[in-house]
Amino acid sequence: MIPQEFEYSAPTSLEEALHLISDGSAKVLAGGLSLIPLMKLRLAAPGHVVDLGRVPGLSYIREEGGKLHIGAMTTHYQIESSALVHSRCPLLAETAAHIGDVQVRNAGTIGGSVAHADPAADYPAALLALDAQVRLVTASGERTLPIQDFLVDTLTTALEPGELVAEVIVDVDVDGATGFCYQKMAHAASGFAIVGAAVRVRRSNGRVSFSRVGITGLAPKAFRATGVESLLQTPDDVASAAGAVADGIEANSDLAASAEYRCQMARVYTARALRQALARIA
Amino acid sequence: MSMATTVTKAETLVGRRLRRKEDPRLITGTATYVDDIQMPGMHYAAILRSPHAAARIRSLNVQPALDHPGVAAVFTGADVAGVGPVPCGASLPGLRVPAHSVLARDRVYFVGHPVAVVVATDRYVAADALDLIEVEYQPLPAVANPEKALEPGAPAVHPEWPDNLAFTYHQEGGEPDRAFAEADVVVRQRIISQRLIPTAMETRGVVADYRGAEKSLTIYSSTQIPHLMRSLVAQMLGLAENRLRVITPEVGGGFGSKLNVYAEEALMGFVAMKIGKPVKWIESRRENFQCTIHGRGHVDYYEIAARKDGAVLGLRLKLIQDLGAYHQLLTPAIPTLSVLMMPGLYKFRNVSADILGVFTNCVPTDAYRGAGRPEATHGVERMMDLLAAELRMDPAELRLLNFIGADEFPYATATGLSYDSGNYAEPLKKALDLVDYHRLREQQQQAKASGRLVGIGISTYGEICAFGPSPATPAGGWESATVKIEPSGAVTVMTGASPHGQGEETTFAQIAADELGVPIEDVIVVHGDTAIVQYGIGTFGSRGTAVGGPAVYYALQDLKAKILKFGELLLESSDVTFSGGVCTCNRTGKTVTLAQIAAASYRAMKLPPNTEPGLVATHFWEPPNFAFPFGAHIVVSEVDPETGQVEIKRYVAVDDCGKIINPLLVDGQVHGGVVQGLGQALFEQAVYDQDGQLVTGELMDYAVPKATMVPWIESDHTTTPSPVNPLGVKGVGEAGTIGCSPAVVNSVVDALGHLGVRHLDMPLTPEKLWKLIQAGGQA
Amino acid sequence: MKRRITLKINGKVYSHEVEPRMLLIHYLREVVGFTGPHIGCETSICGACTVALDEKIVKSCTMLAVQADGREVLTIEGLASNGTLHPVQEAFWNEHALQCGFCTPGMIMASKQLLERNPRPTDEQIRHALEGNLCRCTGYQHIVNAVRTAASRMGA
Amino acid sequence: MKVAGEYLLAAAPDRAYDLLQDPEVLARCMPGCDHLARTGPDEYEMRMKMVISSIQGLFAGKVSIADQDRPAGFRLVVEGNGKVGFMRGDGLLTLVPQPGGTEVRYEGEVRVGGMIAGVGQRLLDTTAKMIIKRFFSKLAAQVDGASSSGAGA
Repeated sequence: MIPQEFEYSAPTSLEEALHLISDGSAKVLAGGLSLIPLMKLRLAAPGHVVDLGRVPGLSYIREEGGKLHIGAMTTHYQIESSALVHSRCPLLAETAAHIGDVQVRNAGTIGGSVAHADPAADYPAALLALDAQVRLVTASGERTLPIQDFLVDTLTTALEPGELVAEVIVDVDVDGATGFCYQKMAHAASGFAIVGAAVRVRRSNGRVSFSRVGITGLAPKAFRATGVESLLQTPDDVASAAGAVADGIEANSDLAASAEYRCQMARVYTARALRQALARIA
Repeated sequence: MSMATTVTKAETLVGRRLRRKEDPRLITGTATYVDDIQMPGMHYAAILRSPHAAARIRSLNVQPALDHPGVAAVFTGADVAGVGPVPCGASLPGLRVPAHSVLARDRVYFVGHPVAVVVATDRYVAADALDLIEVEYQPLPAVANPEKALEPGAPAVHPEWPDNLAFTYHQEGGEPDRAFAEADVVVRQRIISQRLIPTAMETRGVVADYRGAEKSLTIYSSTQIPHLMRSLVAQMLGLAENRLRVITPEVGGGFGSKLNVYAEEALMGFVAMKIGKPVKWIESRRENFQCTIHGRGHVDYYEIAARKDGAVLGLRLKLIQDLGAYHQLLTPAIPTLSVLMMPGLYKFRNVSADILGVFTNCVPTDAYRGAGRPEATHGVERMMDLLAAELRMDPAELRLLNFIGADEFPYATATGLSYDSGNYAEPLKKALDLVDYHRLREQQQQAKASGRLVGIGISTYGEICAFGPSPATPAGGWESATVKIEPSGAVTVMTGASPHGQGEETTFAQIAADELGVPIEDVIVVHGDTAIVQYGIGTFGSRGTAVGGPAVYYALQDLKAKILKFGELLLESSDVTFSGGVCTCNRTGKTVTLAQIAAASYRAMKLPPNTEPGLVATHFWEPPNFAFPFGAHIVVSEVDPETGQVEIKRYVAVDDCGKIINPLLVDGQVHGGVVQGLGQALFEQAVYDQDGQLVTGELMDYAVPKATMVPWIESDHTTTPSPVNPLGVKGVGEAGTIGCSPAVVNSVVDALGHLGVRHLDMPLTPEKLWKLIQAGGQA
Repeated sequence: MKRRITLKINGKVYSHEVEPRMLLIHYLREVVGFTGPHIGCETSICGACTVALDEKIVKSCTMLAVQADGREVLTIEGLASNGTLHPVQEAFWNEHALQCGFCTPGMIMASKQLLERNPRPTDEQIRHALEGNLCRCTGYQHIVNAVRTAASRMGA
Repeated sequence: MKVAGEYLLAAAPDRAYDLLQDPEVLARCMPGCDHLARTGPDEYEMRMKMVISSIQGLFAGKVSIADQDRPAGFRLVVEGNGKVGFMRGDGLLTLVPQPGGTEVRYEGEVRVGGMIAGVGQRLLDTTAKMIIKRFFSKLAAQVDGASSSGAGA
């Protein structure tokens, strides 16, 4: 299992990287955990690989303007173990800790993960629940897209040729008043989410004053379950609200889980995540 | 040397929890597996494999690959016409044996069927060139399911046998028809033991090195059977057996999947002889899943006849074995082992079994950990639970009622075996005590009352192992050992059993060190090289220690007799004892050490009468019978009613494998075995789609248990020595696997019994259980 | 086109021209000769190829050698110092945490990483930390024992 | 793998039927199709470069149409062969007039083999659905771009 030959570039600045990918023919290598297995199986055979590993300034976690900014080359482990993420955005830390295994988290990056847009990846669920935005850059400019617009379909994003994921920006929950939880049913072999539910909730006067529910694994792309959010008026609504998570969804089906089962697991895991999130509110 | 030290018997090593002698090289990364071998001028081979389950090869153009820089040669089916067929070592009356060429000729029969081999200067070039070969296939209808293959009009796997039947086999004991006629109760069930992928962590690999001037070929192969491989591959290649040397370097797991001779071993030998350079082929994981044998693949129809007091009377089995497209070394023999062991530990005096061996367009099945016995145990243990449910008896009581009595050994079974020794109630009682069974049942009732799905599953198993007496084993069932004491007194044991992780370098050293009274550090155990080791059968069927061990023991006895003769000579006495590594004259107390004796034996200034110089002894030990370990496993499981996920709350295994040489290693075998059984019970399944595509083609889809997926295993033992060998050992390599799957399934059926569930087929995937729970809820 | 890479592996500097497509595992095993890390799958599941890159374990079959240029690699061969086994190696030996040994180098590297990050792990944390390493022989129980033992020894 | 669904085209059944059998239209709408040529009545040879994220496969194959029942429906068979595997889609297309145009219902089976079957199990279903969706959205765009009359209002 050996990749085909390719031309390799390891730019040492963002400008150089953007220039190298500007004609849209090169494939960007971040952590490599999505791309390299495909190349080994020869399902992917890019002629030119541009490795972002040596581009400085793409790996950071910082708080700015009430948001957390996370550089595209920040690894899952950095996110999982960051004190800043734990205190400001614990949902993201919890989600990162569920990805793959230790080795994968050490090498895999948030930018690589979102750009690959695997329908069963963990991050998108959390990013949807965190009202995340994805900042994209090209040689000539940049744009910022909400995560739900960035994710288009199975393995398909809004990335245009020549464009790169520069950073992911997420909301922060500074006061401990936001409950959070990521729960997933993992595929026994691959560890990918059969379904995963990432939620954030706040309470006020016995009512749920704020909720965000991001779901992965269920549909061709991760999505925000706004139906659940609107049904969740009080903590007692968890079961009925979670019951709506698959409404109108054309669910995925594979050997591990039929569409029907996936829908039901989405309901179960959404309810469990919501219950735990509510219980966690300080 | 003082008398006191010379007469003190050394502390025995047998029975102690010793850490292994083989580990230092393995924990430092310095062991040599096949892929670690590098040779000057070595070439690499890559194999083109069929993407179709059944197709005619319309055309094959290898020229573009040959033209690729760095490619030394490309061979196809036409080139290997002179290489003999991949051997089937099993014989059954009327067995149909398809011609099994090392490369496909004009037709392919399963996904992964080798079509061509590319040989290049490095593995990267070989992979590139492989993509350049042009093959035009004409796809043909395929059949991947053995029951579908038996239906009229099903696609014929081999056109010459349109019924897809490789063989039928009938075995009967007692009067089954009468037993069923007289029974108060008959319980029937269709039980599936699904196809499994053995998944040794090291895939297969071969390095072949041919020296033309000497006409000698060396094959390095990751195999469990180096000597058998030498004999069979020499035949395939038309080589004199003494011109072929097979070396088994470190082997990264086998579980039966390397108890075979595959196309690639002969193919690489052929390639090395053609190109005059060493060549290496390392199987990819994808190839391993597609082309290395699978295990199980049964559809069993069981019937059990009993009296209403619970006494079992008879057992009937119709066994449909999915053989795959070809016979590998033992393929057709595996289901016959299921038949032999179908009565389990019970007094079934009347049995009848029919096997239908069925061709499918899949990779062949063959021996996988347990090989036939897990299927049999799963069947009879499920049937006992079904009978218990039918009679509203406690499953433990039903078993205790029907066990063969401890006073009935040796026990002649209705399938023609003679069980060597046993006390079957003892491990079950011990396991019941360990879980505090009666309290556990009460707790279960409480849990169920509160809506929790808690189940208790019992399995008791008997295993045929220590393969085996030669008349019952295709290539001979003996094992050999040579023990050599060097002039310095250092001891080398050479065993024909070629272990691959079981730890016989340690257990055999324990035996040798005890017998000779030398420190274990002075003993090394050598195996896996046909040029060094006399001959051997190999390690499989839980025979390494149980057959290889006695061979070592008897070689040591021969050697001790010779040592004593030299002792008598040197001590000039006829009243000499050899103990603790020294010969002592019982009259004078004078001593002579083993090293002194060894030196004298080689120096040979003076020899005892009728005695050759040197201290070497070889023993080929023929076991008089199999050994039959047994045990009881109890599982407490809980099913999540919302998701169908099974959690194993407790796993208790009480195994009786006879005398234990190294309890640490036995525990390791039990744990590993149990987890493989658990893999079958809960997670693993090789899935072919209707067209014969293997859709669980990588470890991304085929779920081998991970550390987080398995429970803590509480392991204990009873000890019933085997009378068939001087060590009293039985064998434990497969026990865990055999005992496990029915215990797990019985526990889950028990958890869901109140919903009307009486049987579940493996693997118990969450969705399967969830659907049943849903249906039960509605019912 | 080949590319020169320079790495420090087990404390020594190595420099070679390699094809960009060469996988780090092949570089370590076949070019440099550290055959301790093994290849068990091609899909980044089994973990037999685990090595530490700048002190973080990675699956070297899912990384190009060129990606490791200029960085520091530790393989199982670099773990023992001056003939003294690392406590994790010693514990694997004492607790019989291996049988065929094929997964062992990766398993030891993963265990070592765990203890660096969490010196007193619970059994559950140990199992979780070893999720990226498959073992088909041991049933994991003795491995868990070994990591627990190594933890107490290293903490002592 | 079974696939089924429906798609609304803003064209009357007759026109939708024509579009669905027009080799030029099919070539434009089949994702990655860079060649489609008629080889016989209702038979076309085809070349496709399927690109999904980093994954790409070149397929050579054929498209054939059978059981023509104008304008109610027909059977469409698409076969492709490539290094990464092979596929065969066999489906029944039923055209149902609707107020907004024509509802094209499809129901069929996609079978895949080779590498994509062996390693792509987890993503096959969603990917097949995506490809069908892409086909119909391109077809819809064709209708919008080309038709002035259509099944208006």
